[in-house]
Amino acid sequence: MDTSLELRIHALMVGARVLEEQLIAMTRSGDGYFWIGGPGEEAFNVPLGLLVHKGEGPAFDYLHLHYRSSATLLAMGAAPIDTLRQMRSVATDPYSGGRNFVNHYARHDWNVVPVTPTIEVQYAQAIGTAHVQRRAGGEGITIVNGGDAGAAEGDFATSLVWSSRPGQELPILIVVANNHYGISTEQRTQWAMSDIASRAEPFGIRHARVDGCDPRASYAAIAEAMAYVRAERRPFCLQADVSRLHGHSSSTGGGLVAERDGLLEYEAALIAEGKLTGEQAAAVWDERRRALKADLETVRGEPFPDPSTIHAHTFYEGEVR
Amino acid sequence: MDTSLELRIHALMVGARVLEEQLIAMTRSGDGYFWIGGPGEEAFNVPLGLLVHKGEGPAFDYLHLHYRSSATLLAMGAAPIDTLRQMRSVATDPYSGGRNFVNHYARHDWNVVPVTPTIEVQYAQAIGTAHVQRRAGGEGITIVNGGDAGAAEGDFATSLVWSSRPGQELPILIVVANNHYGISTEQRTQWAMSDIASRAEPFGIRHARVDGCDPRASYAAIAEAMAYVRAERRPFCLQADVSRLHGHSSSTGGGLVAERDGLLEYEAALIAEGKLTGEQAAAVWDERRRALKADLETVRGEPFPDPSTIHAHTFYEGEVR
Amino acid sequence: MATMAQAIRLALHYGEENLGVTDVFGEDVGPPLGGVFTCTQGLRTAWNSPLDERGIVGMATGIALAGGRPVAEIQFCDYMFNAIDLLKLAGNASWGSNGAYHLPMVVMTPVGSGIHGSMYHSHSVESVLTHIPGWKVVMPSTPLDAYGLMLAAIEDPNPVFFLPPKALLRTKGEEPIPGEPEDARELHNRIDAPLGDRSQWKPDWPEVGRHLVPIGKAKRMREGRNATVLTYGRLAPVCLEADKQLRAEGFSFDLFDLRSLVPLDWDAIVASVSRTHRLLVVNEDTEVTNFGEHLIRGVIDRAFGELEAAPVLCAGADVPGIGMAWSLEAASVPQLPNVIAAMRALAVAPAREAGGRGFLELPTRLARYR
Amino acid sequence: MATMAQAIRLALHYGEENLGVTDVFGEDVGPPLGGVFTCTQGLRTAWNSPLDERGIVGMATGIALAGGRPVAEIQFCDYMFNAIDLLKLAGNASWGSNGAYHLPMVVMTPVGSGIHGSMYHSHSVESVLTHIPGWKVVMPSTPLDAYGLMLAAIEDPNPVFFLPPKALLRTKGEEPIPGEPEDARELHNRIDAPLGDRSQWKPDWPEVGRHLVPIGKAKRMREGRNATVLTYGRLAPVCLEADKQLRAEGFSFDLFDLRSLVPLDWDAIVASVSRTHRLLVVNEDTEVTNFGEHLIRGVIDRAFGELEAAPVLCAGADVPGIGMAWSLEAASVPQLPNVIAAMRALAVAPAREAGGRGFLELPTRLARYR
Ligand SMILES: Cc1ncc(C[n+]2csc(CCOP(=O)(O)OP(=O)(O)O)c2C)c(N)n1
Ligand SMILES: Cc1ncc(C[n+]2csc(CCOP(=O)(O)OP(=O)(O)O)c2C)c(N)n1
Ligand SMILES: [Mg+2]
Ligand SMILES: [Mg+2]
Repeated sequence: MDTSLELRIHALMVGARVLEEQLIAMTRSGDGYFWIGGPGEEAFNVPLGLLVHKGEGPAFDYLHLHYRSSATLLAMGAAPIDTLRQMRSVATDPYSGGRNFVNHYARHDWNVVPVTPTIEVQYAQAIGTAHVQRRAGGEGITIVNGGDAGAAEGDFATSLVWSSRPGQELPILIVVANNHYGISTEQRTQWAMSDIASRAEPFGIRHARVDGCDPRASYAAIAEAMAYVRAERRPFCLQADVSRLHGHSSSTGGGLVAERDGLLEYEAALIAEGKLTGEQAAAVWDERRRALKADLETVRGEPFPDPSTIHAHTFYEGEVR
Repeated sequence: MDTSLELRIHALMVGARVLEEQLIAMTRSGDGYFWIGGPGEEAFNVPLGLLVHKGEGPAFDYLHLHYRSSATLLAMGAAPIDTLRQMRSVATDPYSGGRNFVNHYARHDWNVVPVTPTIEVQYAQAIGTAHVQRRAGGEGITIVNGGDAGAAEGDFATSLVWSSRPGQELPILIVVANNHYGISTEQRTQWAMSDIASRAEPFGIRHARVDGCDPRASYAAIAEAMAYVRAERRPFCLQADVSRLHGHSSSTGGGLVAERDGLLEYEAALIAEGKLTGEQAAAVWDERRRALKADLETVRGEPFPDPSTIHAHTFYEGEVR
Repeated sequence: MATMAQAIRLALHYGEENLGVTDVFGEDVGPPLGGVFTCTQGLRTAWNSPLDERGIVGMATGIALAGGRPVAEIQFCDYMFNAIDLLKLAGNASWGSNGAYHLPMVVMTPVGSGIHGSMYHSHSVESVLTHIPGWKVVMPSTPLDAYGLMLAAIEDPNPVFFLPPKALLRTKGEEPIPGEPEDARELHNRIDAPLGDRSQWKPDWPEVGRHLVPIGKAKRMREGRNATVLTYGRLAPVCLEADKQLRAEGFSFDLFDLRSLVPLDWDAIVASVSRTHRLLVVNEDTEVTNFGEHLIRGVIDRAFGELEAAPVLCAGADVPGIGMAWSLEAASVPQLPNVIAAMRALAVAPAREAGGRGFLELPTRLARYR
Repeated sequence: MATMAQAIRLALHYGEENLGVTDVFGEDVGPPLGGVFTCTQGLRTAWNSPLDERGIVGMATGIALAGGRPVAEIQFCDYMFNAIDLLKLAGNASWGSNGAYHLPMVVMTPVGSGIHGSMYHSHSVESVLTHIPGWKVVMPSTPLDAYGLMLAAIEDPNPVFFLPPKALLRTKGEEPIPGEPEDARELHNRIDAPLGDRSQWKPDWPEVGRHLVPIGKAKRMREGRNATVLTYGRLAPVCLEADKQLRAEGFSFDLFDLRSLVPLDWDAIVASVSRTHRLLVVNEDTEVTNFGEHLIRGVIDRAFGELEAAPVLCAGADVPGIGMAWSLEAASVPQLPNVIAAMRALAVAPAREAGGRGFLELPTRLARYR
């Protein structure tokens, strides 16, 4: 991995972290009610976003993400201000028009399908986009991401069963972001295994586990898994062990918790390796923080949704695609 | 296994087969509308029924059966005439009072919980009786049985997840009766693996596969699995490869299909081993057929449910247990 | 004449060839069976899924998200209750993304009683499904309507439930599908899969034509004056027969097969009630929080002043299942005698007396008609 | 005074100690959290389940089948839609086995809007749940009723849905629970889990007493003459406030908190409508196939002649979700001004004119009250 990519990953991780911190601050300043997001997953989610084949339609990758995927969106090029808009529920929120929770993305031009408010259902939906891609051929794949606890829902098994049907194998990368908790419930109290991806084994689905707090290891693991899925048109199941740095959500306080911080580790490593100075790193943080502050001011000036639009799009009103 | 047990198994298998044939005939004689049942599963289901610790309450075994379990019920001592009653939907049907399909058993005094009309849900319910038994201690276990195709529902995974929680392992025998079909759909077109019980492996759940057309092998495998579950208070997953001798149900005709017949194989073996003569075997069949004919005459004289009872038991009317 | 199952098959064939249908799938939908009701025999894009309704609904959603046009079958509507969340999510994809996504998908699932389906296999689902916003809901009662509603459902950019009544799938209609061979035997020979080995079989499709039944338009089956009767599905032909028998007694009814439950044809309904001043709703779902109660409330909202007798719901008994024994099934879902009794009772109910509170309190519970 | 969350906790404690409750479980129900709404903190039998609602309902069913007495929590009612089949099966265990089995189980799940739950986390579920035969359905609007209904639910031999409104879980009541300490701080110190490390914490339970609210009895919150108002849950206190404000204008309402949706207290409802001759139903579920429509139909069945104006439903807009922005939430579920407007409009609607068809067609759609 060359240094420019390493620095780009660092900057994106910082941008994602700062964005999440801003969102949490907004729950306290009355700029939003509820926060849920991905601080602690940047080391995995940024590489994921960078490796996506971004575009519209089956030739590009479909993303079935979860509510901790902000870093993936930013790495794909999303504007942070749009996440602030969703947080404040203003009409300009491009993902849901102020209708959905923050970090619940939906972008048609990038194949980011609506992040679902219910846990794990994306694993049952992802087989559908992958099915279209299997038939289309090419290199487009489907990526589905969710948490460890949620894999207890039957939908995780559904993704394994349907993606490994003999002769009908699906080009799908099935990710489990294992932060070892579902809200307050520890994984080790509910799961017989520590590597949930190993559930793919009896299905003959290749699987791996990666340190999701290490962006370089994550980049390599994702690249390898994706290469396999793109070329072989077969499923791959990848567990990333990640952190949940601000706890579950604003409902559980949103304060910082004592877990590994992949971003700080990575930054320290880059500095130790001489690829970044302490000042340069600080500048990256500052710049992002400043930019976001300005963004927030912009967003504060934007209107809330007009109540008279309440019925809009109940049925599709756009052009039929 | 001593010869008397072998002969008992034979007689029970014949009784179950003859019962199922009678049920199929009843769809043609206007004595019932719909048949579904277990011809081809006797070699597994009779040993299962014989090995059950039969009784009421958590000290005894709970049975979450499927609609092919007639032989298990007969082996436990059920009267064949009661199945004819359910087939004809008469008011005397002790399992559902003429309300449910044939072979949908429910017997409180034997811990046979209601057979569900939907596939696989019993796997999600069985964890509950097993949970009570885990807490109760003793030797009572839960047995859940269903088909191969149905294991694609998330409920199969639910049974694996919930029965292997660290420190909360459940005394449950999870059976998959693999007849290689779901209605018309071949297992090999939908499943990456031929041994569905191997899905238990990543959960650290012991598992095995047995020739469910061989009653002696089945008896041994069930006995071993049960001994483990009873003593260790841990789950065990067992796949039995069985036949579906009259196809899926009366909806697909109910005619005999060309598959292995474990009963005929077993009978031939017993004769070859000198444990049974051809005449003795024929007599067993005759006796069962004759008895069933008489039973059918009795049932034909019994009344259909009174329509005025339609609301009865919507809410519980009995004594609170 | 085609049966309803054949009509659906022809519609799906038309959809594959002309409307961009990419996938017709579900349990036993592909070869060799072609559906437990034969609705999908011989279709080019039909395939068998795993036995997993959540996977089926999820797969359909994903296909539609990726620009495909799926028709997913849930083998019996009774198996859909483990996937209501996924259906709700499909229904809110457009609204929730503020219009960024839309899901042109059809979920086809046979509904209702009348085939000895017993306790659990006899559900009506319209009360649950009409309560899921973002979905359209259609239910045919004739083969031609099945054909036309399926074409309309496929063309619709929204998710649509297509709900053929189980009990009518094998019945023939009175109007031909455009392009259907005149001889029913010929149709049978050309498009019904043979018994026995089917591995070499291919259907010989007739050239069927474009015929859409617009979603949202009710069909007035009979014109009459004693009351407006709203029904759909299995009970549409039952109500027709009841009307026929009651005409012999001098009554007549303005009889509607709604066909489309979401959206509703309120114009037609209100116009009729404003003429007959009486309303009967006939369906077979259980009576508590029943879609027919929505119809009654909708009429009250729009035309309460027009009602000269209490509007009546004739629906299924509020019991947890349909008994297997025919004596029980007949006692829990409306049958012809119940419908006749309800129609007659409404027709003869005295109009409310001037100035008083003298409305006849009509017994609307099914049990009371027995 | 206890909050509703504390009241539920006290009831579950009473249930564990006196009514044979064996398991209180669900996602995050056990230590350390004791429920996302704190309803299950410190309970002896509380435990954390995997994140699997089908497993939770199945587990509860199995426990009840084996003679246990479970209270299962679905964390938000919004997560229950993947398990409707299992709920239906629980509801038909007694009927389907002709009385051999019965399932004494409680499913507790917080319902409704009002906590900024956004698109999917704000569901009302009574329209779906009242349509599942074999279940009783209760919904408290005060802590004391929550206590008494939970005790009754636990004692009931049937499956019971216990549906506390999300928005009311943190509110206090006006009537104490028998045995509750007088000082709210004392109660807090004794039974609320501390912040921070809880591993050594044990609650110091007060000696609470037996207080049952019989299932099937509505509570008349206010007596009045202009109309009968039926409501429940989050909107009960809203209706109370509306009544209070309208009394200043000279109106008064016969206001009922139904508390029990299945079975219904028809006697009380019909008696009231026979006195006021007008009916308003207020709830927040979406308006198509809404449980309130069942209430209206039920009154029509029993007392149509008593109605001197069209019965009115004030309910949630028929949209696929509740908008996150408050401007949207307020536009899709009834708020105090909508309720006041509906009550006033009904009170002033002219009685139908003698002999004519002059009923006022009341606008009942929420949108029209804005
Ligand atoms: C079907 C469903 N059940 C429960 C919830 C409530 N809930 C939201 S997040 C969460 C925990 C998820 O844990 P995990 O899958 O490990 O993901 P994480 O939040 O840890 O990233 C729960 C229980 C939900 N949103 N949907
Ligand atoms: C939830 C549900 N889906 C579908 C069905 C319809 N159905 C009944 S049996 C069956 C096939 C079951 O196959 P398998 O699980 O292998 O059991 P088998 O019948 O082969 O013993 C199907 C699809 C059902 N009853 N329930
Ligand atoms: Mg987690
Ligand atoms: Mg099978």
